[in-house]
Amino acid sequence: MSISVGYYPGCSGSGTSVEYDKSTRAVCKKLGIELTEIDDWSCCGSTPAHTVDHTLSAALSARNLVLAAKQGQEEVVTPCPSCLANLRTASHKIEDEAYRPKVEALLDDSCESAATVASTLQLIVEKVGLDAIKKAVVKPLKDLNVACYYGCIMNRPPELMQFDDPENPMAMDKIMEACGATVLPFPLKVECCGAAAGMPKKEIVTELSGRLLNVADSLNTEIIVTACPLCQMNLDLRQGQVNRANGTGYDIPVVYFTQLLGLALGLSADEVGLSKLVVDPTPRLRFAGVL
Amino acid sequence: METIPLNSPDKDFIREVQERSGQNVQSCYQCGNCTAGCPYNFAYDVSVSRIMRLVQLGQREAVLKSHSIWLCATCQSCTTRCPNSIEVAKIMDVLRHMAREAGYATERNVKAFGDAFLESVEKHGRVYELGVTASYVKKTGRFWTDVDLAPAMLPKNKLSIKPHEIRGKEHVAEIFKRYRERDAAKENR
Amino acid sequence: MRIGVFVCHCGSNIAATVDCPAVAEQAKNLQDVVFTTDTMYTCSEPGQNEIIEAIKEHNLDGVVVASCSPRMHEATFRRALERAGLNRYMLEMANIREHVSWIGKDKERNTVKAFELVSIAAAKLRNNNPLFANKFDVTKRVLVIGGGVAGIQAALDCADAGYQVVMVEREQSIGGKMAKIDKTFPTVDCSSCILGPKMVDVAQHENITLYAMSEVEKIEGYVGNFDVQVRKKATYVNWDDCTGCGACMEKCPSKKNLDAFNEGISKCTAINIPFPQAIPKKAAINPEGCMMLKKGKCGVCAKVCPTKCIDFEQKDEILTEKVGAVIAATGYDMFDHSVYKQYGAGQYPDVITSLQYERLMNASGPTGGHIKRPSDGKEPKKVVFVQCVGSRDPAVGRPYCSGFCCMYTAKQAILTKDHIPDSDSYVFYMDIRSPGKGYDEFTRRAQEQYGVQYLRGRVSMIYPKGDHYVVRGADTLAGTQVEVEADLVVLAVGAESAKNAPALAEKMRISYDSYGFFMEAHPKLKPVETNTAGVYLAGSCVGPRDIPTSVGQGSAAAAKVMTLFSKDKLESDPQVSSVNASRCVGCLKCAKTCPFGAIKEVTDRGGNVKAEVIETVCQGCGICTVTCPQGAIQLQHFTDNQILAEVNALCQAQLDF
Amino acid sequence: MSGSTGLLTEGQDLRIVGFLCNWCSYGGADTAGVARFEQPTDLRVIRVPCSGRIDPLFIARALLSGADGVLVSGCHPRDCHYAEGNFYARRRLEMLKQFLSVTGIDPERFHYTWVSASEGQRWQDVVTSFTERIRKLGPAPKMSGGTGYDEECLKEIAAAVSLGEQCPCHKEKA
Repeated sequence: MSISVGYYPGCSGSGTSVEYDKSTRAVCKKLGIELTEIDDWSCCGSTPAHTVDHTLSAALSARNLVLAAKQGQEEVVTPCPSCLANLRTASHKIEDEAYRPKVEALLDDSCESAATVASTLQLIVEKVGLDAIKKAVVKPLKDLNVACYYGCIMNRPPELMQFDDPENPMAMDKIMEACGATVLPFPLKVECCGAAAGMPKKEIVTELSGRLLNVADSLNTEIIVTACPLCQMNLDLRQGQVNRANGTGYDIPVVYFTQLLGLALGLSADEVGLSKLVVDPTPRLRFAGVL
Repeated sequence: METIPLNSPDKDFIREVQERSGQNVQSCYQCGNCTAGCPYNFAYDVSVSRIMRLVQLGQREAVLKSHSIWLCATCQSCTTRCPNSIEVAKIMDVLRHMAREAGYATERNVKAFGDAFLESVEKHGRVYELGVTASYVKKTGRFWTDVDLAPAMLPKNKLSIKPHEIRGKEHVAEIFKRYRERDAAKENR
Repeated sequence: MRIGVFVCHCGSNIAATVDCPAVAEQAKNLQDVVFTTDTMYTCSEPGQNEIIEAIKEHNLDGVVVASCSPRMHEATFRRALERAGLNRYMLEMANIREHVSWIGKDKERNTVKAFELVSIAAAKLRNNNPLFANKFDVTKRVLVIGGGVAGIQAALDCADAGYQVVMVEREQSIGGKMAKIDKTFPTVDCSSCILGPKMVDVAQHENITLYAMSEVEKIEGYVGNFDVQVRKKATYVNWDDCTGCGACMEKCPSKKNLDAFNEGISKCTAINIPFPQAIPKKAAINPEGCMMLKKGKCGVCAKVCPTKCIDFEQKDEILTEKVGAVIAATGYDMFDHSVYKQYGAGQYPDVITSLQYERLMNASGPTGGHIKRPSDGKEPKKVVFVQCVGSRDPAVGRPYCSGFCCMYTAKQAILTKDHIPDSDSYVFYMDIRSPGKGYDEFTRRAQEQYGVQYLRGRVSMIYPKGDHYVVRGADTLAGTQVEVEADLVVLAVGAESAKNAPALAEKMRISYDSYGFFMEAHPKLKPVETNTAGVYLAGSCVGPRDIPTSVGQGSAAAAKVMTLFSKDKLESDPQVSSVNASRCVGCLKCAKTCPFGAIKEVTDRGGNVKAEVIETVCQGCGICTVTCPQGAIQLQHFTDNQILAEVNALCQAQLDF
Repeated sequence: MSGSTGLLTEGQDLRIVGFLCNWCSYGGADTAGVARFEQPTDLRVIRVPCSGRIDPLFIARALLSGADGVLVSGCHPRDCHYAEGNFYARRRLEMLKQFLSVTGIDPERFHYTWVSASEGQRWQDVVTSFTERIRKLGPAPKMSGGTGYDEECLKEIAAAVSLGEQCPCHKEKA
């Protein structure tokens, strides 16, 4: 099987979530997916852009979809749900003939042909498929209790995202099961972690991420699996802040699903960038025999 | 508490919110589901269902001066669970736009972070995370905000010291320029 | 011909947006129109008298009334014509209210449209002929579909009036939802104590034939003469001999079947009697759980049965019944809350439905009336009730209010306190809807005397944490979010139309709405009648109804049937097809297309094959008229000439402009 | 018919003829009226007992003698008051739609649909969108001469309609 799509890594992929980018590329290669990075891609505008103006946000995102189409890509995937939400919203807006001229005016370019967008998670679940993953697993994640945390915008709003269930998404759960892990019924799969409030309003993140860690801990979660750079950062990098703010002592590793999937597929700890994580997952992974 | 004069609702305000969001605010029957599911409610001064009510009543000032509209992170819980399928998060977004235009920014830090972020995009084409932090600190003077993260962060070598400059950064900058010109033109009209 | 035109103002309903005097004035120019006027309320007594007087004074032989929909008042004005000595079919109506004044605001356009509708009506009227009804016999037996409280009431009333009743019940026992309920609001009296005797009456009444575990397969015929096929489903028990002793249930080794009567919160044996007061009290085998039927091994029940009534070879049986009227009382089903993933999608053991909770509270239920959590059998101390689950929620396709949930929730909260005095109850509601007699006082009592905490707001999410559930909702009166840790959550699930209700409606040839509820003939004035003569409705098959309303409607439907049966002969509608034998070539295409078998083949004196309409069987659809290549068979009152006259009046009018 | 009503000064309505079955669609139109669902005024309704009573010739006659559009509506398939009248209607009307262009009439001027007695909202949508469509097409071109319709074409339509069970639509009934 050979799948070839355009790739939009997103800004955090070369910064705070460099391990997500790295493991995503490695896993895709292993699964026979050819990712072609959009040449000269730019920022989607993220949350700040759409809180300022919807057309500005659409134009910043649309630039990349138009660029991808010019480079011969019909479909683009991105690992980051925030980029995904912005790119999909833009895609929606430029399909609307009444709205498109507004975007084109800012872009100073035609949006007639633009690539479509999906998440790498969707690509892996739908195009590669769980059976193929099961077959490709060489190091099953036996004896590992994981909780999958999707974050608030991977599947919402459902009309826009058109993927998985908005209240009880199962894509990562199924991938982790296919890798042999024990997936815990984590009830706060789509509750918000505090998103980008970390810098301007830290107390929001310590409260919301605190709730997530609290419930994960009550289920005896060994590793939290995520698909979002911002969620991962809030739960991992800010876990210390959460503990200090709430007087807790959580020590739960928070990894990207691509990292665990990569390990199960036989990639090395280095190839999936394990060392970039703040809460070190290696003791648990060693104990479970994955490393 | 203030008495809301019902004889003089700001109908233009109601209409503007509806037009810009594409949502019919009158279909809200105040069940409170948005408030019930809002993760940010604890930090709000006005709960989201009350924001919806105040919009229905045409209370422009009370809405645009609320802190809540700045604290909403567009997590879409409200939109996803609204029994009347109102895109509440989109309305919150629109209210933020209107507050910005009207010169209200009750959450200075949130606005400063957004501004710093977009300035970085405008300048480099992509976000330069260290640059955003520096610019945000400069705008707010909150140097100590995340200093406790440094010991965990720095050894991981994640933040690049230099921005990623893209070839098309001029194009990105022009998008911003045309956006500002468009808005200026609208105001002059 | 001499035609009179009466333009109704309907108060301001029509006159506000139609210039009625102008319409009347213009109508004077129409061919054969000799008298026109506009009146305030044509349907009122003076209005009708005006028509009668005008007929006499101006020697009219046809009348056009421009007013509301003919579906509303055609019968009224036809009677007026008859009082004036005219044939009732010499009336035509122009619907200038529902089709004009109520749907457009432009008075000028409305006035033109109203006038044109009048001219269409006049053009048709000029082609009308007097028609006369025939008489036919009535079978004075009634079919009652559904044995819930509405059906039971209807059946008993008809039976007591001396008519034969055939009752068909889908489940193993009659009793419906009411049989599952513990207590009723607002009197808190025992449901089975008040329903039980009525169920026994059904079983014992000499005029009632009860088919339980049966469904209506097919209904043919027409008012007074319906042919009904009933499918009696295989129970694998010969009910003539079964005494309901229950010996089979004691010995059946297959004990892990979902107990449908207990709403799935307990298990039962494969051969089962659903509850002690069941009517009929007969055992039936669930083929999905029976080892003998599945694998051919076991047969314990057959060995222990003292009357030897087990029959593993039993098959479904089709019975036929002749009846003159049908009462549909098929009730409702509970909304399936598994679409609410944020409430656990039915996967959390202690998040249960209100009907499951009834079974938990019921002394004849699986816990003997002790409220225990399904997960661990512990007594819950904090119970949260969530209202409007599947009601008033357009996002799940249920925008309507189910009507009775507010009341049963208040009742359940009160009973919870009675059962567990040291418990706390919380009710999340949107609005308290309690407009019945003593109803609002009851909900106040729940709050004031029983200390039930009412919270105005929806619940966004329920999730398990440790051994309890976090319920996160809103209290919009406090203006903020609230959270309760609950031991048990009861979802007040709404009502939806009974499974397969649309299919049954199609068999009865009645209409149903987009939710599958049956349509009444008029929502205000004909609440238990349908548009199909001889078919009546009772209870929640029309929409959510509480017990007193269902019982009232059961009696109302029975009264309608008794009115129908009070006549020995019924008048047939003369708007039926009629064959012009001289044009008929005997191809009999009409007979092939007729859905009712109303056309028979005859041979005339010359030995030629001709079609002939059986007038009492013809329902007046007119399919044959379109099919006939010769135009020989014409539906009376809707002939080709009449309809074409309308088309011409409308289209050629424009050529004249 | 006598001449002008003299009531309308300008912006005359288009001529749209509706054939509605008594039990479902006429009821649906009534429901829309009771609910005050505002609609364009161009439509005039002719009530028939069943959509199965509608002879395609009625529609052809209307279109050939000056109607700008014809709208037919009956009960939803399987929900016919007369059990199967609308199945016959569907076959005949679909056939008519295919053959209208032969007569030189734009088939867009004819539309058939299903509206139940409870669907007032749907009726409003149907009337509004069909009227919009006809307004876009504009008034029908005037037929010249005689009765205004072409006897030959009508015969062709009649022949097609009488295909009966050979017609592919007929199978749907089963």
